[in-house]
Amino acid sequence: MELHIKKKKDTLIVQIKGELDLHTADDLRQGIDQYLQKYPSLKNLILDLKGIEFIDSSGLGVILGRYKTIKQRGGNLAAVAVSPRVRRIFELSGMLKIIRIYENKAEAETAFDLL
Amino acid sequence: MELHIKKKKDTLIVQIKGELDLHTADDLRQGIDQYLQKYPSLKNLILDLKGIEFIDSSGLGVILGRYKTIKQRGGNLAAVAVSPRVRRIFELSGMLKIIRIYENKAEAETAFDLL
Amino acid sequence: MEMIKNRARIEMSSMSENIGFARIAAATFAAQLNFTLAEIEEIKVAVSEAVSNCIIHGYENRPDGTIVLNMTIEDGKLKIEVEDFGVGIEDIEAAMQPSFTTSEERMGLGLVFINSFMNEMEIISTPGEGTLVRMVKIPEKSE
Amino acid sequence: MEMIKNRARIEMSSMSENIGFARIAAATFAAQLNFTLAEIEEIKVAVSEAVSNCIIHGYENRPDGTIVLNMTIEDGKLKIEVEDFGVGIEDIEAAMQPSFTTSEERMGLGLVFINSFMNEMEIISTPGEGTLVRMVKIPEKSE
Ligand SMILES: Nc1ncnc2c1ncn2[C@@H]1O[C@H](COP(=O)(O)OP(=O)(O)O)[C@@H](O)[C@H]1O
Ligand SMILES: Nc1ncnc2c1ncn2[C@@H]1O[C@H](COP(=O)(O)OP(=O)(O)O)[C@@H](O)[C@H]1O
Repeated sequence: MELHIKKKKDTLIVQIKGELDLHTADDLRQGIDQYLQKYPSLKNLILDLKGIEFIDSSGLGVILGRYKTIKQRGGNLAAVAVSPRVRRIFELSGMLKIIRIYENKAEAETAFDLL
Repeated sequence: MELHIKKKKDTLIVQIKGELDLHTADDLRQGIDQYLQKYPSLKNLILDLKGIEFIDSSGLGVILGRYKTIKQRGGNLAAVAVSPRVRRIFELSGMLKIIRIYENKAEAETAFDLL
Repeated sequence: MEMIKNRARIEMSSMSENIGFARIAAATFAAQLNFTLAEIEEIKVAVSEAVSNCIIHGYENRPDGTIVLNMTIEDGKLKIEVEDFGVGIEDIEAAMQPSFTTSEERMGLGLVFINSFMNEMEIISTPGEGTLVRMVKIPEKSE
Repeated sequence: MEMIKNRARIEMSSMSENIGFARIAAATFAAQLNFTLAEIEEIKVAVSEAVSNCIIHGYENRPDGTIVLNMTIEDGKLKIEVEDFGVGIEDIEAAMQPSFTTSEERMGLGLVFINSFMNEMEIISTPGEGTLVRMVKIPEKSE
């Protein structure tokens, strides 16, 4: 798995490439938590899933855990470039209800007032 | 493995896609032999290896077997789009000495007077 | 359709590196049947969940356990068994409930995913001896 | 470099469908080490040759034999063993010679390829009992 993490105003934009499973879940957790701890003002999280090749419940668990933190800060969770396959996993897990889905990064950034 | 076979004058042009191993060798053998038997005038063989993803000695064996037939007919064997990886296998097997290598199909067809 | 019977059995260490390995091995083996890409993805998720469970729950993250991935193709069906020789499950019915988990920051969704993505699923477990998850997937387009 | 030890053992039917399966399993397992793409390809050829030999020679194309692919990663090295319980090899030295083959339309190059593509290679065989090919591959770029 490859991560590109970028802070923009009060939003963290995380691009995830490759396979997100138990083996790689810790990298994602630490990658995001590092920023969340350093910047208490960060309240939104945008996941760019364009390059994601695999995700299972271990991956979802990490996302849900981060969601809990940003929700406490009054923020929102969004995902862009969600393939039908990933969407189905979100749906089955009930997470579709808490994640805002956008077609692409520009749309999400507009919605989060980043442009 | 996927095969596209085309006869042009006295030359058979065979495009091989995918993996050529013991499991798929028979398909290549039969695919080519069908033409060689039907058209005794066929004497050259051009292998287009652009789409080949894997080849081992079982694959080479089929090629060498076809070469024997066309050599008896006074023809030649050529290969186009040979990756460094495939080239190395040809080299190790000694087959580089009997195969004419061309950059692309047009070059090979020119050499075989097909254009 | 041809009625081939083929089998492969993989024994591997209980290391998280092997989850991806197990997934790809299962997907490659499954590709002998007429599965769609979407179905292959479902098999990958199911195997990923089952093998992850052996590592986290069965062996409580010890890397020296053995996980068995047993795959059979017969009569156009893919049968997959994932087995560990770890702690076992006390209450299988409870474990199968959505959101039930005995670990922190886990979602309790692994067995739910397996159940949704495979055509059949069965768990055999003895506390202190280990757990076997047996699943069957049939290509939708099978004639 | 981290000194992980990991192992996987695959038992599969002696069917030619499984040659590709074995290749991909080996490539995926090997990817835990720092191999280049070219090295991974070499491993695939070596495994393909060894498994093909079990099928054609060891089991003389019978599909009901068992082939074992045993892989270990230790001290930054990949060790692969391919074993069958078939006819065995009478004269291993002869078998290793380039162009030596006991089958028609084969090139007698399988063992030569294994020998060129892997860092170490060893054959253990007993006529009537079977054959084991043991090979080691070390990443060139290993620190
Ligand atoms: N192989 C196993 N060995 C022991 N316990 C298991 C195993 N698989 C599942 N379980 C138990 O079943 C529960 C539910 O599993 P699952 O639905 O995969 O969710 P999760 O892995 O998120 O906890 C686990 O929390 C665990 O208690
Ligand atoms: N697993 C095996 N069981 C029995 N004989 C084998 C095995 N592997 C190799 N051999 C013998 O060694 C010979 C050379 O093998 P190889 O170099 O792979 O060439 P080829 O497969 O083209 O014959 C084979 O022809 C066969 O006689």
